[in-house]
Amino acid sequence: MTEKNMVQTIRDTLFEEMKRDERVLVLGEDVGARGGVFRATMGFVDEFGQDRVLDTPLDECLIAGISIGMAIDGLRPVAEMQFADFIFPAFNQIVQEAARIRYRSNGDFTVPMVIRAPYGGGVHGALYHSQSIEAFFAHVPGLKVVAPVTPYDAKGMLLQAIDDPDPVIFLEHKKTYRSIKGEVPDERYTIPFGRAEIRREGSDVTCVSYGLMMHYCLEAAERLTSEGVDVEVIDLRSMYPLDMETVLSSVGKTGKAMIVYEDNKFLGLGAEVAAQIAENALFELDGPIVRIGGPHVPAMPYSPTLEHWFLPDADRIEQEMRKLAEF
Amino acid sequence: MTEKNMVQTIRDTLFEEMKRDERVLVLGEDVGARGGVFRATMGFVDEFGQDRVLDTPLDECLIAGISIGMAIDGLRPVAEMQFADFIFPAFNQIVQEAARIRYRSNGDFTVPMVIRAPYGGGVHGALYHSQSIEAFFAHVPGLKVVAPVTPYDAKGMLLQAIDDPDPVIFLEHKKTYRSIKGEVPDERYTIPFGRAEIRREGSDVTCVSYGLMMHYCLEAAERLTSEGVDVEVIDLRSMYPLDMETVLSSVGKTGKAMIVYEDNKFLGLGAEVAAQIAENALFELDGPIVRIGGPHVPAMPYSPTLEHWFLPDADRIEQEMRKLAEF
Amino acid sequence: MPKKKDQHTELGLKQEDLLEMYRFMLLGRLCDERQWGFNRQGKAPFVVPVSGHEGAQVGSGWAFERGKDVFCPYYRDMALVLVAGFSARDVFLGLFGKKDDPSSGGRQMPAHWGSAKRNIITGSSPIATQVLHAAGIAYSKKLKGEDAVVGTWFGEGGTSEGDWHGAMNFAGIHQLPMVFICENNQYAISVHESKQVAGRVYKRAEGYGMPGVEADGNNVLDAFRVTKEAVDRARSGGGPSLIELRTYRYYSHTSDDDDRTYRTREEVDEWRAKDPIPRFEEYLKSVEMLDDARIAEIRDETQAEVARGAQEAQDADFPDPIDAMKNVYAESEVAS
Amino acid sequence: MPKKKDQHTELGLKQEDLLEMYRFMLLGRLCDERQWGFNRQGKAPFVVPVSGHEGAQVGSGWAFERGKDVFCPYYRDMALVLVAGFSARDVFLGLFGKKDDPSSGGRQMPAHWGSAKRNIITGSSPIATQVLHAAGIAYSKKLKGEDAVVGTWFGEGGTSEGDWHGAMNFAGIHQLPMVFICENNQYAISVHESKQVAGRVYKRAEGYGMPGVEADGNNVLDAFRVTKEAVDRARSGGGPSLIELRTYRYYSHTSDDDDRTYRTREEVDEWRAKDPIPRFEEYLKSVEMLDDARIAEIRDETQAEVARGAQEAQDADFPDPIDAMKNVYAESEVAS
Ligand SMILES: Cc1ncc(C[n+]2csc(CCOP(=O)(O)OP(=O)(O)O)c2C)c(N)n1
Ligand SMILES: Cc1ncc(C[n+]2csc(CCOP(=O)(O)OP(=O)(O)O)c2C)c(N)n1
Ligand SMILES: [Mg+2]
Ligand SMILES: [Mg+2]
Repeated sequence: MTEKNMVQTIRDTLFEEMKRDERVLVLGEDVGARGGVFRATMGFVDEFGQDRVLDTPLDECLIAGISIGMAIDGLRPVAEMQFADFIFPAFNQIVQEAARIRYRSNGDFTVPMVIRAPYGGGVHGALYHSQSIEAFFAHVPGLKVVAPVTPYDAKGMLLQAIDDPDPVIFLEHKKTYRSIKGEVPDERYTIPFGRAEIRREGSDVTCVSYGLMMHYCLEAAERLTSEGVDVEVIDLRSMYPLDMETVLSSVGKTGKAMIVYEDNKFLGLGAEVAAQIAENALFELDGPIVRIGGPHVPAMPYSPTLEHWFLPDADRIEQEMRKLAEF
Repeated sequence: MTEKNMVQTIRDTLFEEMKRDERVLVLGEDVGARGGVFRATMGFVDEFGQDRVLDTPLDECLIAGISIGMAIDGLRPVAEMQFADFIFPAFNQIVQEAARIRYRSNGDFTVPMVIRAPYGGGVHGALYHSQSIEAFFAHVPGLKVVAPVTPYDAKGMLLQAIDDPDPVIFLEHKKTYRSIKGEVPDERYTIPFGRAEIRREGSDVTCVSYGLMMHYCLEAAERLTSEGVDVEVIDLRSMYPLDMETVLSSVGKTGKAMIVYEDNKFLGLGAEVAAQIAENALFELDGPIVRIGGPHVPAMPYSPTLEHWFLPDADRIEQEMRKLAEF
Repeated sequence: MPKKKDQHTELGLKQEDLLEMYRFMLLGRLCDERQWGFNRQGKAPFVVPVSGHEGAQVGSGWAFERGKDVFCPYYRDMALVLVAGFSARDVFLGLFGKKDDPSSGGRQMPAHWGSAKRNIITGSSPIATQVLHAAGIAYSKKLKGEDAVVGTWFGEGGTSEGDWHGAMNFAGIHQLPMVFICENNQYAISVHESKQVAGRVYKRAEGYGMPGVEADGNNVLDAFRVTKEAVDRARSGGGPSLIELRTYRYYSHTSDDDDRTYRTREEVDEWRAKDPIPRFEEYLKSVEMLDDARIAEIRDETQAEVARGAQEAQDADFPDPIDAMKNVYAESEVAS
Repeated sequence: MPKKKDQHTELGLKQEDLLEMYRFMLLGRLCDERQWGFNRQGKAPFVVPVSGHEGAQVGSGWAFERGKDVFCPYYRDMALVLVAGFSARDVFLGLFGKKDDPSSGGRQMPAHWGSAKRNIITGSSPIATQVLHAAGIAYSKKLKGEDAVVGTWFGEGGTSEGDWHGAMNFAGIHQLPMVFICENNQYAISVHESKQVAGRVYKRAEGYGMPGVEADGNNVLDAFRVTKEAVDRARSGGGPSLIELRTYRYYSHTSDDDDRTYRTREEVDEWRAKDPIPRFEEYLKSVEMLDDARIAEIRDETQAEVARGAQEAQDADFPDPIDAMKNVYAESEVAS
């Protein structure tokens, strides 16, 4: 066991895995000498050399496209999109190629690749360094999309992603990189996808979340204990596959459901969670299904006053929790 | 009034508008001499010349990117994506640029452009000529996404899209191009976005749909009259802005809601509709919210046996309507 | 007994090579004609023709080592995948979307080639995506120290996509063992080369730090020669090359197209006169490897092979609908 | 009284031009130094430096006609947008994300330039998207018969994106009135040109059917000369050009970067010795337009201008949070 923050955990996990498995290589913009703009590959090039720590040209379409070729040829590429906001030039290669190659070849070809993408707001990143992208990819059959928010999960799920025989979009919330710390076992372990984690047991309200917001939800839930409001907080961890079993059994217990996410509300992941609750647990509910999401504006503005306005925080979550509990 | 099919209506509407407004031009692959692979710009190049009927290189990123520049400079580009499935190389220009330019410039720049995209399945198009793409774009603040399914709507909404000061994704279901006919007024008229249309009044079940599936829903609803089941069928017409008022008041009347769409179910548009019903009308429901969507596979396969398996049809919709009515 | 005007000996091609190359060109042409027949009969809703490209495809394909090298073709490449190991039967299984279609088990449209055991990488409809896959595979081969060469084929329209630019750039930077082969038939569906490509395709090579050359794609030996040089250079560590093979497609783009809206019959006839198959026959006669009698025999044999393959494919089973759920993921999980 | 070694007269530049160009270069440099000061004080979380690029930007920018021509810059182009009409105050309003930031009203990060009335097209973070907007605007100008020329600026890293390829191709096909200007500082954050660009940037021009030329970006008059030729050619219907200006950035990529991980101090010092500002001062002295006394005066005036602009920007208001809802759509509708 060692205490680490998120980005250190990701770095160490990748480093160990590249030592363990020759097929693994990292590629992306500035992953080499620079060690990645968030330092996730710091020192890699000295240890593994330029060929396995590949500084690519500034072309995300290329990064995804060559990763597919490498994966088809038996390597295990772990590609970094410098910021999730810059994944869109690669959208065609990811959605039309990586996601569909197993299916379209009837299993003759597979694409075991990982795309790491630092995402999310609250870091003065403005419109193009703050975005949430999970909804775009969770909608695409053939892809898996995960977003661990504890160092323990980050290690186990990153190794799972590398082991996974299919393409995985691995989302890392930038604001958790240094702010979230935790104990990480030193030995290798994996965490299967599609299993949500109950971070806090509660009987009054089920609060489903993931990413940075999950931590805010925990904070809000803690505050409410003093008022005798007992909230169950579920960390989805994986957007696809989605663990609705855990969500539905919790809702069966509490009868109240809220979903909190940072992405804009409309057709964000919370829509699918709410829809599945409404399909499968409608008559166990004794309150409306509440969604807290980002406003319908194109990502958060730069100016401190505007950015603060944009991002849901623990106060707002707390109010909504209270309202729903009292409903 | 003239009776026309969908694609003829779109062609005539564009033709008239280009005559009326010099600023309007069409661009895309094969829109010139070939008149578009679906003949939507047949004869245009002879009337308006190569400069306003622009055959572009095979690069959707370019098509979207130059359209943005043209729109900024005062033109009214109507870009054609030859198939919706091929819009993804343009994803970055549409989502990061077109959608965000008004916002990021605080209104100093605007992008009045239309992207036409023939989409949808049932045409032996297999994985890459059958896709539904509305969910990707409806999720993006700054964009509008519409999908008319009657010739009357096609004309009024296409003119609305061209008049609209913001970028509009205009979806045309390929299977309706020649199969759906209707009366179209000869004079110019527009249909404001964000207003759903009740295609069939009913008291037992609210069936929300759009695109080709909407026609299947009407067919299924008609069949059920013999059994005394009375289904209200709502054609959303516009995915964003979304007319939940009409949906919610209908649900208030029937107490039963189902959403039918061709796109894969998970995080498809139906998820948002279901979520908003669950948020706002939960206690008016006396049945679960039912979603019928495509299976979680990467678009429909080519082989006739597989394609038929994939696409929801009137039979399956009828069964689900009956089940829900009887609930 | 090589006669005068012998070009093939200096290219290292023996009689067997030439005759096999001829057979493959013929097989491609006859499969194409047969599939159009099925289309007219309403038995094949969608057809992608190869006719006209056989010289470019067989000539360039023959320069690679089957079993070792990697093929990243595009939909036009029927004659190429025949060289790479597809049979006529395989082609028709794909045409009809049958269960045993080696490319996709009937999931993809016809002409979306792929076969792991033949080193033909699965292709899709979105244009030019395969050139980046080819670059990634070439990087992998180099990293592993294997001496395989990767070939990727595309039309001149394919050069417009960003994927092509990225692959050319990456291959040039890392001097990858690969060959970019452009089958330039001057049209992307209806769009003429002059509205598609600023400048010339082969001239773009220099800007990416690699040699670029053009050749007559309707002369199978020219196509072989320039490709062989590039493949040898790539295999010996000399890096990538770009080859532009000038050619022409005789039919419409696909069975959904009508080329009369954008090509004059005169232009088509002009190029029909440069048909790569008769031209190769002339050559084979000039070096006395073939005469008209032998040509007739070979045509009959090949025709029979096509008929057999087509019949077997027609008789083959369609996929079981329930199989449509398979191979979405390794564990074939489905959304709850 | 132009003296020996006079390069500017033949370029059609008068004394006023040279002194204004000099002022703009100095203004860019001093704004940059001031913003770093704010960053160190914790008053500006994010800074994008221009230092080193002033010669390339002012030289190329000066070749365009303000009020008529169109600028599609990228984030590095502070000195360029000063030429195009931004004031020091405007720059600092953007730095602090204030309400009156002309580019975005405080919505975008600093250095995301834009201003309709100055013909500076709004820019974003995603690299190279603006070159396609520039091509679309150039097409529009040509269609309307206006004789405006469109300039677009980008780093050598920007040439790797598909957007750049598409814009070059389209501009070449339609011979658009535009100029592509690459500020090649040899690094894209940490990635050296050798891993970014196969071959050479300016050499790619031929493959797109347009002239390409390189020049010393740290010599403002060279930068002006090659750009002016291209702008004149574009305006007179001669089509597009690609210009590669070799230069160097003196600071880290941004305030979030640390260039010591990837650049030696020796290399930085080597380029510091080629600083475009002292070099231009030398020239202006050689033609007796400046002497050290006058230089000191101009520096003081410019320093004062920067201080004034910075102060006014600091005192300015932040946007009202509720304004964050505005300008999503024309009608500013919001999801229900
Ligand atoms: C990304 C994308 N855009 C558009 C299409 C539609 N399309 C299919 S083939 C084709 C023309 C390709 O021409 P070329 O590359 O020259 O190859 P050729 O058919 O001439 O052999 C087009 C536009 C597509 N398949 N993919
Ligand atoms: C699409 C995209 N990918 C990655 C980035 C992150 N990024 C910002 S600047 C930059 C380097 C740009 O280098 P260059 O184009 O040479 O311009 P320079 O900064 O050297 O002036 C990178 C990789 C981005 N902004 N957009
Ligand atoms: Mg072609
Ligand atoms: Mg640079």
